[in-house]
Amino acid sequence: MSTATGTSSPPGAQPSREPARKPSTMAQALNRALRDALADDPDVHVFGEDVGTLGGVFRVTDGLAAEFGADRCTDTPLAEAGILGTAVGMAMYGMRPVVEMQFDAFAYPGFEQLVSHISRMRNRTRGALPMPLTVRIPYGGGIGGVEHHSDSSEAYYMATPGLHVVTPATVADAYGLLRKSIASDDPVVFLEPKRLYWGKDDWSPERPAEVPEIGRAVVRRPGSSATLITYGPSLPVCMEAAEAAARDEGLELEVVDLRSLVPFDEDTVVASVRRTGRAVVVHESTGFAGPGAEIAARVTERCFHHLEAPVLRVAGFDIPYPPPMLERHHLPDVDRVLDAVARLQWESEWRSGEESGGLGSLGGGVR
Amino acid sequence: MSTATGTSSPPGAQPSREPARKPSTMAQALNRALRDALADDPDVHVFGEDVGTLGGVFRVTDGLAAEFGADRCTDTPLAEAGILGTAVGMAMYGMRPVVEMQFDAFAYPGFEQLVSHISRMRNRTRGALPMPLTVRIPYGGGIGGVEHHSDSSEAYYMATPGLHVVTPATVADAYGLLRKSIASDDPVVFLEPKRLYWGKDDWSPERPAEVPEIGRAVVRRPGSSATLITYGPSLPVCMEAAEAAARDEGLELEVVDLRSLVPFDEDTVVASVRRTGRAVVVHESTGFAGPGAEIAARVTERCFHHLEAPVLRVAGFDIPYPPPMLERHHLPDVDRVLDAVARLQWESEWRSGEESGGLGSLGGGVR
Amino acid sequence: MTVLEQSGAYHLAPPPAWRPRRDPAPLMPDGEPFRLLGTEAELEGALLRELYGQLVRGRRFNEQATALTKQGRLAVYPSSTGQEAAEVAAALALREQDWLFPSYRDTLAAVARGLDPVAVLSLLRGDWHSGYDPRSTRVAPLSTPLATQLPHAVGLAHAARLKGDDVVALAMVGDGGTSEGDFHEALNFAAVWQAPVVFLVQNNGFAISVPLAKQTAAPSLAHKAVGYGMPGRLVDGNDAAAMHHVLTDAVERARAGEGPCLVEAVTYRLEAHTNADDATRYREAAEVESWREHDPVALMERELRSRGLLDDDGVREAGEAAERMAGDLRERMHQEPELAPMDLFDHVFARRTPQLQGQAEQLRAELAAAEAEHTGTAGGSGSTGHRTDDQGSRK
Amino acid sequence: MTVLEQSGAYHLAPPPAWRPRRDPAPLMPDGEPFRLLGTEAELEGALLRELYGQLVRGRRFNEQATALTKQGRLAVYPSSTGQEAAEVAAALALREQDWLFPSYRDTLAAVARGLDPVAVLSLLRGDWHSGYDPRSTRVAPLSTPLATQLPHAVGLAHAARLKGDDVVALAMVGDGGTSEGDFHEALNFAAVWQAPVVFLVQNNGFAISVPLAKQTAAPSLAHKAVGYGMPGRLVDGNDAAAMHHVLTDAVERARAGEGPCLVEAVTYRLEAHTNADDATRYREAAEVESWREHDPVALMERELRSRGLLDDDGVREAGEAAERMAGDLRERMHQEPELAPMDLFDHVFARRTPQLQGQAEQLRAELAAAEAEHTGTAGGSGSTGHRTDDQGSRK
Ligand SMILES: Cc1ncc(C[n+]2csc(CCOP(=O)(O)OP(=O)(O)O)c2C)c(N)n1
Ligand SMILES: Cc1ncc(C[n+]2csc(CCOP(=O)(O)OP(=O)(O)O)c2C)c(N)n1
Ligand SMILES: [Mg+2]
Ligand SMILES: [Mg+2]
Repeated sequence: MSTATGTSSPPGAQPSREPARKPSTMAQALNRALRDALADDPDVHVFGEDVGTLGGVFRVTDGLAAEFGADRCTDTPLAEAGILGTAVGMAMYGMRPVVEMQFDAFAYPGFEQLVSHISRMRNRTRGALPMPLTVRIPYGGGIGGVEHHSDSSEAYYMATPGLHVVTPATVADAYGLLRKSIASDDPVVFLEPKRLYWGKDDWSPERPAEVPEIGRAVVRRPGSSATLITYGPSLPVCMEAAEAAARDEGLELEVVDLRSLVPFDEDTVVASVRRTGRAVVVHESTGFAGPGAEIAARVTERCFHHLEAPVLRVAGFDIPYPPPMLERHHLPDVDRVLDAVARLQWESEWRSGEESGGLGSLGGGVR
Repeated sequence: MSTATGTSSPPGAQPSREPARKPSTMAQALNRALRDALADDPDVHVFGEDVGTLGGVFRVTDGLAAEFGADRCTDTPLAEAGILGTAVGMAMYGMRPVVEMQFDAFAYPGFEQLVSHISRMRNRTRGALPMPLTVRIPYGGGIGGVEHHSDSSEAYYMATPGLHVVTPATVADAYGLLRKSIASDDPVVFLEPKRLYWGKDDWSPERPAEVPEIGRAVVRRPGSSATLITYGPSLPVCMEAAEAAARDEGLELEVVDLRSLVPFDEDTVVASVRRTGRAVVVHESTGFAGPGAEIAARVTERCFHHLEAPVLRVAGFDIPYPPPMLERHHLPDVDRVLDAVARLQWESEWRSGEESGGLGSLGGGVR
Repeated sequence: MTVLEQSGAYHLAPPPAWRPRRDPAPLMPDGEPFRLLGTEAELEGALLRELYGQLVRGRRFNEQATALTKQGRLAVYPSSTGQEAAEVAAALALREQDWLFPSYRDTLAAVARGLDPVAVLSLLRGDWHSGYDPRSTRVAPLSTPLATQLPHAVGLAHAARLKGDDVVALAMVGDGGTSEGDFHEALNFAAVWQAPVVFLVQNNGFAISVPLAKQTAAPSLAHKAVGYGMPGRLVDGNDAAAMHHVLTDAVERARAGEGPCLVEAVTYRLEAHTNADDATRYREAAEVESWREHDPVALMERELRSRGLLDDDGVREAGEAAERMAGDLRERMHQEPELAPMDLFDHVFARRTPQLQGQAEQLRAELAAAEAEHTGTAGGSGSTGHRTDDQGSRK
Repeated sequence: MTVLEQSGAYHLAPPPAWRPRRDPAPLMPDGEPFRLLGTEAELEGALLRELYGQLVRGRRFNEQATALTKQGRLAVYPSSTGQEAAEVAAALALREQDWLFPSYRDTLAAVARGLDPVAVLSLLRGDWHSGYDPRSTRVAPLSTPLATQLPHAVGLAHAARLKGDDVVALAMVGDGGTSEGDFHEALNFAAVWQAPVVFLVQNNGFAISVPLAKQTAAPSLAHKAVGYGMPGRLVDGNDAAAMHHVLTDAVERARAGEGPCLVEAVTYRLEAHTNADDATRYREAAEVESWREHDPVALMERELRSRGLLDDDGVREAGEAAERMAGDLRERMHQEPELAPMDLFDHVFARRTPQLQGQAEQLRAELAAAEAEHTGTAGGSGSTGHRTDDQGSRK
């Protein structure tokens, strides 16, 4: 059963024993969250490119303009800085804008508004002008998108103080986290994993699951051998890898879904890694200076004395996102996760003063 | 003597025994590098806001328009995306543009051009359209600048595959690295530490020191106790901390100046940390998802079996850059570096299976 | 019918039935900047006198603020000397419920609107990024990244309209700022939404060192309005009466639901870009001198005198009032501002994250230790370790 | 005298000596889109016939490419059906040394310029981001981020001018793209630098689902030119002769050093935004139908027939030639493209960094292991560990 405390079923998990729910896609759950937010709070306004009449290119805003009118769900001119900049002004007047960037890479024209204003306006005015706005950004690859349609841009937002960075991996979380994000008095960059948009899960729009406050990770699968730390589009990969490891290797991998990259739920992650002693961070974003860098560094700092092996990272290569026909070579998959797990130095305990580094032989292969 | 192999004297180091050289500022060395590049290669073009008649707000382009004419050193309209976008077109035609963003935060309007085109054009065209352009960005704080004038934005550029990210810390490197950057057939984000612009060093414009290819770190001070990994504006802080540690604590800290964040000189850093067994990364940029995250994660992965303590980070707080009167509270200084060094678990060797983490008590204080 | 439903925007129809579109003629600016001073126009004496008083105050304010940079009391000051007419008119054209969106150069507009000068100067003094409450004063923070405040003004005005509130936003930008993409996007959104916004461009001839001819090839900056489908107005920016007339007109037009407007004030920056700039590097003294003859304060004084509305006593009184304001400002700015380092952590988010909480504790401990050392007591609890004397004093 | 030295840009002078500025009148577009077909204008028969052949080919190309999406041979195709006149005219207006800067919709312009259609379709097929050499073809990569290619065109044209080369750049953008900041900045740079660039806006009525009335309130998109100080021209985009005339004129004007120009082609997107779009959600069939009567191919056929320059045989011949092109394209697109996964690492930088070298080795080892498993041989050297059967096959 999907509950607020984090046992909502990930894609591919066992069906619950609750009264039957209609299967629903993540896109539908997001749509419902927007609808409920618009209905609950007259200050919520949805706008962006094609979000009105069309209902968005992913249909996440489908029907909202019809139900709430063009003043509450508005097609804008084609200008991302303009969208974010006007959202700032609306937030200054006490509204709660929810804007859509059509694709990850098309949020870049608005980068200055995001970094120089949205993230700083509250701080600049000592709290007088909070920015209760949500920037929805479909992100990541795996959908055969041509160039500029598959970026994982979360590292940029994580490195910007003043932004919350949230990303759901399940249908239930999509609803719950988007509601919390819209309700938040701080700006949230809400990253929607494109390739999970159509993933179905049992979920009831009549009794949508709540989630805890933003900033809480969840253990999606308990385990004692090692911890997989992941989020968004890579959760299904990690769940599958954990199944495979249990089946083929007898390893019990614990899978932590971060749900929010900022705030970062250090407690949940650290508790898991201290228990298992080994960890792999898995994400689609490029590895170098990517989200996994912070996670690995932070976890290592907090868990150093518990680690049997260095925290490893499985990430996209350090390259521009590949064209559709080559993207499968780039995306972290079950094999790469299991390869990394295999490199967690199961055979030998660490020995102080050992002469050559265990990973030295991998040379540049370390990602 | 400042040589190509990395013994160029950092600010505050001993004067060399070479024939006397005139003291020169970093701004002057950068100016000289631009002048020599313009003189050597007719395809080099310098442009940006106020770089012509005025010579730049930091006078780095002083005299260039007078010497090379307004077609080689050009004042542009006030539009950073336009500057970067036209630079792309000039590079497509075989030129070698060197553009200036007036301050760190004023590069953000051009973020899309940088990320979606400059970093990817070579890859997009399988090498047919390389982007031999240099984007000069004065960065960092410590100069009493009002909001938006003191950002450390290197994390954004590091996380963008296809960009080189270079930053000098000495007068000699300022010249040498800028020449190499302009000569590079790849796009370089050249980050100039504002607060070192006026730092003087013995340096001869008549015989400017060469540097090795971009991507080579340098050991600025040898030591055996622990390694300080740093770059740009934080190098002087680390040198001072190393002096203090030697004087007061009898610790010999090795100081590595990265000089380029991309490519990252793993070999030099890893060799140092394997030797010393302890490391602190020091930079001004915010800590969370900052440059130090990648450095700490990577070094840990490669040096895990040599580490006596986790790699620590001393960084700016995870806040928007403070106003002038408060910036001293934000910037990493000698004390904070020495505090981190003191936390490198000198007292105890690591014991396998130890129950509670040595850093657990620091809680959220880990940065 | 929604407030977004447009009149005026052109609908595409298939050729050959090309539908008549919005007529561009009424959008076009006049060939010459609009002027009132020195003309036969009927002008309200009380208004002229009020403008004069504000101009004199404004000039004195600019001088005082520049002096404060020399005394180390301001980190930097971008003076609007020579542009006081535009600054003052912008403030006076608004009603109480309206919003002003100033750029970093428009301290004076905020002060003329009645804000506490010390609070307005926070950004430039360096004690915080912004020193007043934008909600209660209806003045947005002085904006440093050029043109970025323009879409904010559009969004705010649009939000107010959606809520049915009677609010107009007036947004200020420089000639250089018109080259930024944000200028374009803001004007376009405003026109499509018919938002009640007035855009005021102060064309003061330069963007730092870059003269207008390197910034644009347009007939005038006001001509840009046509491409958005809003009227463009060209005004003598040193003629406070003309500025007040045109801006008031534009504001009331916007209030009446007739949409946005672009006003170009042709003026001149008499001082350097900021106290840190050296304007002799890029312009001739003769050019500056020629503009001094068109000084907005002097123009108004001449007008009032010629209309018999001002005599030497009046001039002296205005000067004395300005002097009192300046003296008061000087005195208050010489007091050290109260600094609260823990503020650094308190406004990043509504609540500190655990990470920020840890960092705040670290700074608090450092400050306590420094304090303890300073006062000679033994290291305070929470000392974070090694601290040499001279280093300690740096915190 | 530098090439940057301007004529035309207005210099600020102190009021009251307001200097005459650039006259806006010649910059203003006409009230109606310019047309040639169906008028009495003298037209060159050979040109009309060439345009007709290209239009027929172009229409067939669009149909074939759309069919290829249904067969899974293209990841996506944004068709220019209905816009062929503008596409073809853009290609034909250029001389060999000139550069074309197409957007993602302008595959056809590149093909009409003579590029290999298979190479041009790389982006949309998905085997690489761009499939031709821009330097040798003088066609920039199809640009996906809207309006971002416009400053590239300005920079390239400016660079060529600085080098003394005779090169004009023609840059294409949609009506939606005109709202982006990059559009504004590009046009402004071009006008200030007097760069030899022609900006062609294809106003096809929609930006995906958003109609022009929600995009702009301007009298026309061509009116935006005035605000940059360049001429704006409004053309019937479905009239290939008019398009060719106006574009050739603009290109030659730019070549002669008279600066940039903005051309708005009023046209209509007859198909959905791409094959993945459902246009019935946002527009009426009747509107589409009304535009079919103004179809660029049919218009040209009618003109040629009425001028006695085309008969049924000519129509059939043109159709057959187009059919051969389509058949050839279909056949070649049904061959699997050669994929080179290691290309992923080879063009990020001039030389692989050590980190990329390591990653390339990792992928090579994975591919070798997958290959070994696939061919039934024992795991190849360099196997990276655990690999289950079905997982291995996914690489
Ligand atoms: C986005 C951005 N780019 C660059 C700057 C640096 N800068 C500050 S003021 C200025 C010139 C502005 O000129 P203008 O818009 O004419 O205003 P003025 O200073 O004349 O009032 C520049 C380039 C900035 N503040 N923001
Ligand atoms: C910067 C940017 N934002 C958003 C998009 C997504 N997008 C692709 S095409 C399109 C509509 C473009 O409309 P228009 O410019 O009129 O060109 P058309 O498709 O009609 O040819 C949008 C919004 C994009 N490609 N780039
Ligand atoms: Mg100016
Ligand atoms: Mg369109």
